Order: sequence, then C-alpha cells, then structure tokens
Amino acid sequence: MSAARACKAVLRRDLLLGLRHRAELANPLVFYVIVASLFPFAVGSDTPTLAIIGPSVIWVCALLAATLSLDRIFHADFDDGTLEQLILARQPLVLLVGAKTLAHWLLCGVPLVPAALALAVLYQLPATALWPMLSTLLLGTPVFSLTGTALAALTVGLSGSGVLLALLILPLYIPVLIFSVAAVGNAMNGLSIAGELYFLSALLVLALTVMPFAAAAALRIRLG
Amino acid sequence: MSAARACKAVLRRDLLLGLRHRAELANPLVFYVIVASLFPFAVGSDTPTLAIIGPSVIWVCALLAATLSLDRIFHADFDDGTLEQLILARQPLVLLVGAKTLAHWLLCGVPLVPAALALAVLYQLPATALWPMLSTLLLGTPVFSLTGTALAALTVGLSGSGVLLALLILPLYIPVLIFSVAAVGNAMNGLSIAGELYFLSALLVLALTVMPFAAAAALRIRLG
Amino acid sequence: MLERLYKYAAPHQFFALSRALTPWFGGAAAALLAVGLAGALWFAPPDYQQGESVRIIYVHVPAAWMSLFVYVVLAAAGITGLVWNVKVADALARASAPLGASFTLLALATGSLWGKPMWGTWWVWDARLTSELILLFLYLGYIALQGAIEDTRMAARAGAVLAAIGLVNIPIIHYSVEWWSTLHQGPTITRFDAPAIHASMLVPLLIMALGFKAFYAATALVRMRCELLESECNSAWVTELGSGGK
Amino acid sequence: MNTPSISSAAPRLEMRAVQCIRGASLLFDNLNCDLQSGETLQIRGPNGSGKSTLLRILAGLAQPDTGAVLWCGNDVRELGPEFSAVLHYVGHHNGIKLDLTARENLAFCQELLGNVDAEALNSALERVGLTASAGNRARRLSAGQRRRLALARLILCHAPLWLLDEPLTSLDNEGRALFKELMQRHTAASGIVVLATHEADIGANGPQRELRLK
Amino acid sequence: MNTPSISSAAPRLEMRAVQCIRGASLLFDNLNCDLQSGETLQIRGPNGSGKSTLLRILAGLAQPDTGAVLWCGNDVRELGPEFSAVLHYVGHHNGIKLDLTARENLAFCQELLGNVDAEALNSALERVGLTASAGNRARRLSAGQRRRLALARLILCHAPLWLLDEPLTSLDNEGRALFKELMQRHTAASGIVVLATHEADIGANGPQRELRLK
Ligand code: HEM
Ligand SMILES: Nc1ncnc2c1ncn2[C@@H]1O[C@H](COP(=O)(O)OP(=O)(O)OP(=O)(O)O)[C@@H](O)[C@H]1O
Ligand SMILES: Nc1ncnc2c1ncn2[C@@H]1O[C@H](COP(=O)(O)OP(=O)(O)OP(=O)(O)O)[C@@H](O)[C@H]1O
Ligand SMILES: [Mg+2]
Ligand SMILES: [Mg+2]
Repeated sequence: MSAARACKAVLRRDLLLGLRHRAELANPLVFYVIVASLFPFAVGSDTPTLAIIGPSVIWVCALLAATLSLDRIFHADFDDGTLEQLILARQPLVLLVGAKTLAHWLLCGVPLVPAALALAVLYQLPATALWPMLSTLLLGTPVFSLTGTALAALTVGLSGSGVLLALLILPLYIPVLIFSVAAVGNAMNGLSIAGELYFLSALLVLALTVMPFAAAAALRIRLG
Repeated sequence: MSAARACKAVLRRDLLLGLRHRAELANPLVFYVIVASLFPFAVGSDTPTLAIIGPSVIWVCALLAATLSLDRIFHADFDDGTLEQLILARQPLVLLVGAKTLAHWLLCGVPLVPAALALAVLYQLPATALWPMLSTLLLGTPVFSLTGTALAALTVGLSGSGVLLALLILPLYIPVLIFSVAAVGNAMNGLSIAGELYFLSALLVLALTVMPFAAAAALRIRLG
Repeated sequence: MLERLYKYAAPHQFFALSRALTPWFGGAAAALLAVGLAGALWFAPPDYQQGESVRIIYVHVPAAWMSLFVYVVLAAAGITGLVWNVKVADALARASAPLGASFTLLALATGSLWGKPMWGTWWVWDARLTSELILLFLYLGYIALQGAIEDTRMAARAGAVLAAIGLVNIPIIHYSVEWWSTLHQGPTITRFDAPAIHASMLVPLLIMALGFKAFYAATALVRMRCELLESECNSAWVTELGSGGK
Repeated sequence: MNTPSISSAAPRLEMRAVQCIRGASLLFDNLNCDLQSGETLQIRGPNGSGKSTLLRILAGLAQPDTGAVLWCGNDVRELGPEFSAVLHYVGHHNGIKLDLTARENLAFCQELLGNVDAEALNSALERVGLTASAGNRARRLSAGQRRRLALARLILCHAPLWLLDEPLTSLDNEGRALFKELMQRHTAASGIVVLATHEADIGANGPQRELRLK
Repeated sequence: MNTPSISSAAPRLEMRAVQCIRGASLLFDNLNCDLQSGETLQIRGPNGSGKSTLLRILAGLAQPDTGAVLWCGNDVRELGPEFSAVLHYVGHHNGIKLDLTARENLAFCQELLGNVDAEALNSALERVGLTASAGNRARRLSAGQRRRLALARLILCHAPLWLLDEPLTSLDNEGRALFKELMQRHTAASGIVVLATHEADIGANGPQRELRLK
C-alpha cells in the first residue's frame, strides 16, 4: 500500500538524518549522563542520599533529555519547507506524523533505557529496582514521544519554541513521572507495582490513539 | 565614541527582541521553576531529604536553565544573516559580542536569582543559606553567560547544535556548580564561605577577560 | 632550530619525517611495555596492604597521567594551529582526541576495577573520579564538535578554541585530591620532594609510563598521517604520493 | 478515493470571489478565475501585493477569508489530501533537506508521492543538471543548484496542477530555459500551471492568462 | 585608525591569484582583477560556479585557499575591521531581524555603522518604497519587501565598496529600476560595485567589467 510505503519513507528518512548526525544521536544520551552525574557532584558522594534521590534523578533527567530532543522533530522540517511538502503529500497526515513519532522514539527514547540502567548501577540502586525501571521506561518514553510530537507541532515555527515547548510539555509529563517513580519506589520496598504499570499502559494507549491526530491537526493549524 | 554606541545598539536590540517575545523571556524562568518542583514530586515531600538536596537541585536547575537559553544567543542571528552584518560592522567584534553576552545575562541570568531565592523558601532551606545562594548566583550566572556565549559561537549553525552545545558546556559549568553548592553547604553548617567566593570571583574575572575574545574568534572561525 | 621546526611544519616534510619516526616509537613502545609489564607482574612486590591487586597501578596511573597529558598536548597543538596556521598541529590535535579519550576510559575502567577490592565499590562520586569523568566528557565534546563540522580546517580551528577553554579543568582534576578530602590516593609519585613509593614499584611504573608515551607518539603519528592525507588531498604532494611517486 | 472523478477528470481550477485580508489591509478581493487544462496563469503584481499568499491559498496551505477554490468543481477544503495528490507546490523555500544528498532528497519525494522508480529519479537529476552533484549533501549545493533540486520534484511524477512561487529565482540562463521547457511540456500534456513571477516573458506555449494584483 | 590612508584614498580593489577549493573540486583558480573607483564588476557563471563564494571571500567572510585580496594595496586579512568599514555586503540572506519593524532594523544598522541620522533613515525608507510598512514587523513583509529592506542599507550611509549577491532576487520591475539607479549613482560617486547576478543587463553607467567563472 502506498500509505505504508510513505510512512516507511518518512521513518527511514528521519532515521537516516539522525544517523547522519551521529553526534546528534549520541548527544541526548551523553547529556543525560552528564546531567545525572551533576547531582552527585552537588549532593556529595553520600551513598544513602544518592540512593534515595536516585530514581527521581534518573527519571527527571530522562524526562529532560526527552524534552530537549523534541525541538528537532519538526523544527528543521519547518525551516527548510519540507514540512509543507509533507502536508501536501498524498497520504493521510496522521500516518506520516505517526512515522515521525516512531522515528523520534527510536532515536531518542530507546537509547535512554540502557543509559538509565547504567545510571541505576552508578547510583547503586538495589537490583530489585532495575526491572521496574526498565518496564516503566519502556512504557513511559513512547508517551513522551507521542505527547511531545503533538506539542512540537503546536509550537513549530514560533520563536524560542524550544523553551516554550519545554514549558508546555513538562506538566503533561508529570503523571508519567509520578507513577514511574512510585513504581520504582514500591519495588525497592518490596511492594507490587502492577497498579502503576496498568496506569502507565493506559496512558500509553490513550496517547497512541489521540496524539497523532492532535499532532496532525496542530500542524494544519500552524501552517494554515 | 562610536564603538560604545554600537555596543549600546546591540544591547538595546537584543533586549528589545527579548522583550518582544515576552513568552520567551519568561520561559527559562518558568522552566526552571517547573523542573525544580518536579523533584519534590519525585522524591516525595519528605522535608529532611528535600532540605539536603535543595541547594543542589536549585543550582543544577539554574545551570540547566542557563544552558537551555544559550542556543538563542547567536542562532537566530545566524539564520537571518544579521550575524554576518555584525561581523562586518565597523567596530571590534569583541565589544559587540560582549554586548550580546550582557544582554543574555540580563535576560536569562538575572531572573534566575529571585527565582532561586523563591525556590529556596519552597525547599525550606534555612535563612543562613539565602545570602550564600544570592552571592554565588550573582557571581556564577555571569560566568555561565560568558562561557556560554563562547561555546554558542563555536556551534552556531551546526545542525542539532542545541544538544551539542549542552554537551560541550556542562563540563565547563561544573566547577562553578561545585563551588557554589559547597558555599551554600558550608553556610548551612556555619562555616566560612570566603574561600568559595574568592574562587568564584577568580573564575568570573578569568571568564570576563578570556571569553569575549574566544567568542569573537569562534564566530570568525565558524563564518569563515 | 626554529628553521628546522618550521621546515617540518610543512605537511609533506612532516609526512616523510613521521614515516621515518613511527617504527622507532612503535618499537620503543613495544619494548618498554614488555619490560614494564614483566617488572610489574613478576618483579614488583605485592603491597603489604593491598596484595596483588596493587598491580593495577601499573596500568592505571600511566593511563591517568596520559589522559591529562594528551589533553594538554591537544590544547597546545590546537592553539598553535589556530595562531600560526600550522596544519601539522591541527592534525596532531585531531589525532590526539580519540587517543586521549581512550586513555581516559582506560583510567576510569582500571580505576573502578581497582576500586572494587579497595573501596568495596566500583564507583564513588569522589572529586577526582568525577573530574576524570568530566575529562572524558571534554574529549567526547571535542570529538562531537569535530564530527559536527564538515570542513576539516574549520573543525580544527573551532576545536582549538574549545580545547583552550577546557584547559581550566586540568588543574582542577590534578589538585582535586588536595582541595577536597577524598577517597582517592593523594599524590604519592608526583610530589616535589622524594616520592613516597619504593623503588621496586617506582621503576616499573616509570617504565610503563614511558611505554605509554611512546605508544601514544607512534599511534598519533600514524593517525596524523591519515588526517593529513585527507585534509591535503588536493595538494600536489598527495597527488604525487597517490600516483606512486616518492 | 471515494470520488475517483477528480483524479481522472480533466483538470480545472476555479477561484470564486476569493478574498484575503492580512492584518488591517485587504490584500485582494473578489478574485475570479477559471483555468482549464493546458492553461498557464501568471500572477503578477508589485512586491507585497499578495502573490505568495494567493498561491498558498490555492495549494490549500492557507484559507481565503471569503470565497472558495474549486478543483474540478469541488471545494478544495473538502477534498483535503485528495487535492494534495493532484498538485505540486514549490514555494519561496525549496523544501529540501540540507543534510540529505540530492539523490536522497528526490528518492524521499518519490516515496512520499507513492511511486518509486529509480529510472525516473535518474532522468530527473539528469534533466536539471545535477547528476554530477547527486551524491553531495544539499548543504553544499549553491543557491541555484538547490532551486534546481526543488524543481526536479515537478518531473518526478505527474501532477496536473503546478503552483510555483518565483520558480526562476537564482537560476542561470540555462536553468531558465530548462524550466520554461518543462512548463511548456506540462501544459502541452494538458496540465495547469499557476506561477508568480516578475519575469516579463515566461514563454508559455498554450493559452496564457494573467492575474494582476493591486 | 592607524592607517587613515585607506579610508581617504581612492577606492581600489584587487584580486591576486585568488584560488578556492571546496571539497574535492577546484571552484576557481588564479583569479586576477583590478577594480578602480567608478567601476562595476559583474560576476557571472552558471549555478554552482562559485559566485557567492567569491563574494564572501571579497568581503573577508571567507579566506581564499591561496592568493590575496587587496584594498588600496593592503591585504584585507590584515586590515580586519578597518576593511569592514569600507564595504556593504548583501548576501543571499537579507540580514534583517524578522521581529523588529522595518524602521527598527534600519535604525540598528545605522547605530552599528556609527552614524545615527533620522533623516537619512526616513529618506532611505522612502527610496525603497517601504514608508507605509515601516512600522510593520519584518516578518509580515513579502519576499520582495524584505529584499528592499536589505538594499536600503546601501543608502543608509556611505561605503565605497558594494558587494551584492543576486540583489535583484524577488524585486518587481519598479524595484529593479530603483536598484539600478542606486548603483549608477554609486559608481558615479566613484564607488565600486561587485555583484553576482544572472541578469543580462544590469545597466551600469561607468566602466563595466565582467568576470566569468567556470
Ligand atoms: C574509577 C576510579 C579512578 C579514577 C577515575 C582515577 C583517576 C586517577 C587520575 C586522574 C590520576 C592522575 C592524577 C594526577 O596525575 O594528577 C590517578 C592517579 C592515581 N590513582 Fe587513581 N583513579 C581511580 C581509582 C583509583 C584507585 C581505586 C586507586 C587505589 C587505591 C588509585 C590510585 C591512584 C594512584 C596511586 C595514583 C597516582 C597518584 C600520583 O599522581 O602520585 N586510583 N587516578
Ligand atoms: N564541501 C564541499 N564539497 C564539494 N563541493 C562543495 C562544497 N562546498 C561547496 N561546494 C560546491 O561549491 C559551489 C558553491 O558555489 P556558490 O554557492 O559560490 O555558487 P554560485 O556561483 O553562487 O551559484 P548560484 O548561481 O547557484 O548561486 C557549488 O558548486 C557546490 O557544489
Ligand atoms: N499580519 C499582517 N499585518 C499586516 N500586513 C500583513 C500581515 N501579513 C502579511 N501582510 C502583508 O501582506 C503582504 C504579503 O504579501 P505576499 O508575501 O503574498 O506578497 P508577494 O506578492 O508574494 O510579494 P513578493 O513579490 O515581494 O514576493 C505584504 O504586503 C505584507 O506586508
Ligand atoms: Mg512572494
Ligand atoms: Mg550564489
């Protein structure tokens, strides 16, 4: 089907552009690691304190790294006019936007998972925290990408959109943050994390069904 | 003198552009407050822990907010060709760059100071911590702006420069971070903070004398 | 002397010189590292406190020294290239970055391997350890900047400015153990008075350090030749080289 | 898909009492025009008269304040993506990715447009004279070469309606000649061309109409 | 400042064996040219031949790989900002801030150039036909209006050397005529103009020379 092929083309192009800037690809990751290592600097090497704030820092930083990388979803495409071409493509815009979201997740969301696990080790979190960390990240990062795409579409072409975007998006990310950190905390205390995981899954399903449409609508509005 | 007038023109223009995007002006600030208040969300409102991590969080977030706002020092000017005009102006580039740095500090550095004080109250830091917080911020934020300008000049026009810039700059901010947090910590423990303040002042003087030249050189390199 | 230097600063002259020097440095590196490792693994005594694990010192310390040394070389070369427009210096800076990053990584890895038996943990957020990590980030930043700028001349010049700015961190790493009381060893070898270490350990350590330096010199020379070939691919001497001329 | 008529029917573009207001000023009002297949419409007018704005409205990228644009008798707002499928729009911006090579840019367009065909791609590159630079990142191309790349989209695959905003910008004489030939072929093959330009002679071969703004 | 000669001496621009290499290809080599006051040099050549690159080299924004550019006999690399003071450069980009109004943009240029003069500003706006839109943010201006704003810099204050990269882009006929007149006046007042354009006739009045690339 030609729609599927167009989506694949968008996905491939975005991945290619991402890989072509190898530096850019690694950057959110390195940024993530740097920011996360700023805290021990500031807090001092007091292990119990570090273990307490560990999950929060790891999650807040993941959230920041995700937020920072949002700017590039549409910004470049807007500047060089390819976004207009995308809108004028012969395929439903929702699908194309979905492909862009997927590319963003693969480039910016997935790499956060191993990085977060590595940091968990550095922060000396107990082994019981690793699995909840992994599962919440795998559920939470796609929500970040999906929500982020919609808001990035809404702010595309506005000057200073980077920070404006961060401003709009952070409140939306907070539920994911709270439940994820709660899950990790529960696991460290030996409690069940099923409730949190259900909630995160529900958020993911919601984001999956709503956000691409919101993003497509936002793009049409911004360029109209 | 015409050089002074040109500097004033650059300063006025940048401030005007900043004020014209009032949203953009408020953004780093709001971003700062949001991120800093994510932590209590994640850590839980356990007051002793909050008071321990308070100074670090406040400083790390100030650093992030400063980093995020760097991108815009030269980016827009590069895109629309006004940077070339600046380089071809009839005045020493160092001075013009200095004016841009000053504008950046006034727009993005100074507002952090009251915000940080407000956050300190929110995190229930003791009153003894406020004065060191204030003085370190007043010494540290200009260093951020100065160093940031030089690195922003280096990365201007590179794709994905936002995150690259963050990557380059964060290691350079770390000394400021360490000494500032140490000062606040010392003050909270009733110790002298003179040593830290001397060190920060030395860094500031160093940055003041070196960075504008580095920034001017970097601009010539990037546009050459 | 200066004239000589100037002569070898011309890429094609340097190319020939580097070809001639590489085997010497390579050979020296192999010999020194072999002797040093033998000394380290068999002749040096185990530490009365640390036991056999002390032998990591013979890799860790030279690697840590090199991580700092290479950064200084990188920054100095970069500035030389920037100010006097010496292409060979640019090539040296670019060639050094990945090597320095590798030394830093090696110091971090051996350090944390050593830390496990000594401090009971792979990693602590102690000043020296963290500042070494920052050094790694500085190298990575330099490499990322080189990767982001396509034009090699411009990349080298931009990198020089970055490296010069980053130079501030070197004294901070070096003195961090004195400024903050940390877990990490204070200066034992690099003290101005007598080193606080026994000769049977000191000698292999110094041999290893020399070996690392020779290894760095040899690899840097090879990498510089690649850099020069790439950046000079339009010039007459490279074309000649490519067409089989000497 | 549900109205196959619009892709098979003879192309026809109408403006019905199109009006556009920007800020406090009326850019144009009561524009009417009926373009049949094979016709060329040149939008003319001094700087700032609203040519680009009109083209964006025709492409469906902006909405008229009152009035409507019809394609084969259907309001384009209702046609949506179906209308996108019948047009090529080249604006002031080239719409190319500077970090992809020239060839990759065109290959992406093809996939987006739904017909992958390596031969068509090569011949398009050949036609616009970019074969030699096809492997270069677009960032290295000169202003004119980028414009050529943008125009190569037109010949990658067929679309009956071409909307072009100052297509000749930065082109050298050979490029202009080439472009005029492309346009002639397109109208000869019963396409419609709407273009905004300050050129006196655009060398259309079929019926040529002019719309003067302001 | 220490060589007052260069601002008072008769303008003279020389290229000496200028060479430029981009990537693996030689753009131009051994360019020599000696321009005296009152002369116009038109750089011509097909797309991608290096016109823009040459103009950037002449402006001191890029360095030639070998060779040198001289102003009144001095190497421009050594003159630095002093050389900037004698030239106006208008590139492919307009060099205006889209979030300042037209008037604010020009006022900023004046301050940067060191001579604030409200009258000169108003008359420059008048000349390029932007008086009515002077209070509009430049973002709202059309492509041609933005180009006019960029060209208004030329008449804000005197500089003997004009370096212009396709100055006529997006201009309507009236704009072109206006610009040609500006250029004629400048050369009549013993200035030098170097411009890259694909136009056949640029209507210079003084001695006109051509440099063909590739
Ligand atoms: C990941 C962990 C570690 C890192 C990143 C690290 C880093 C460094 C660095 C950067 C230096 C060179 C300092 C300078 O010359 O200024 C150094 C030297 C040294 N390190 Fe480590 N180190 C680590 C772990 C250890 C451990 C566990 C020990 C042993 C207890 C150790 C013992 C030493 C010694 C003896 C020196 C030589 C000190 C001198 O300069 O005299 N290090 N290390
Ligand atoms: N890094 C590079 N590698 C290879 N070629 C390059 C590189 N950078 C620039 N070029 C080539 O240099 C030329 C740049 O030319 P320039 O922009 O000066 O052309 P121009 O004469 O102004 O053309 P136009 O009329 O289209 O504006 C182009 O042919 C481009 O392909
Ligand atoms: N928000 C606004 N407020 C006031 N005027 C506006 C606004 N937005 C656009 N305009 C005006 O609308 C016109 C836009 O015209 P457009 O870009 O379509 O012109 P054009 O005919 O393409 O001109 P050119 O030949 O210069 O490309 C300009 O005159 C501009 O000043
Ligand atoms: Mg227009
Ligand atoms: Mg050009």
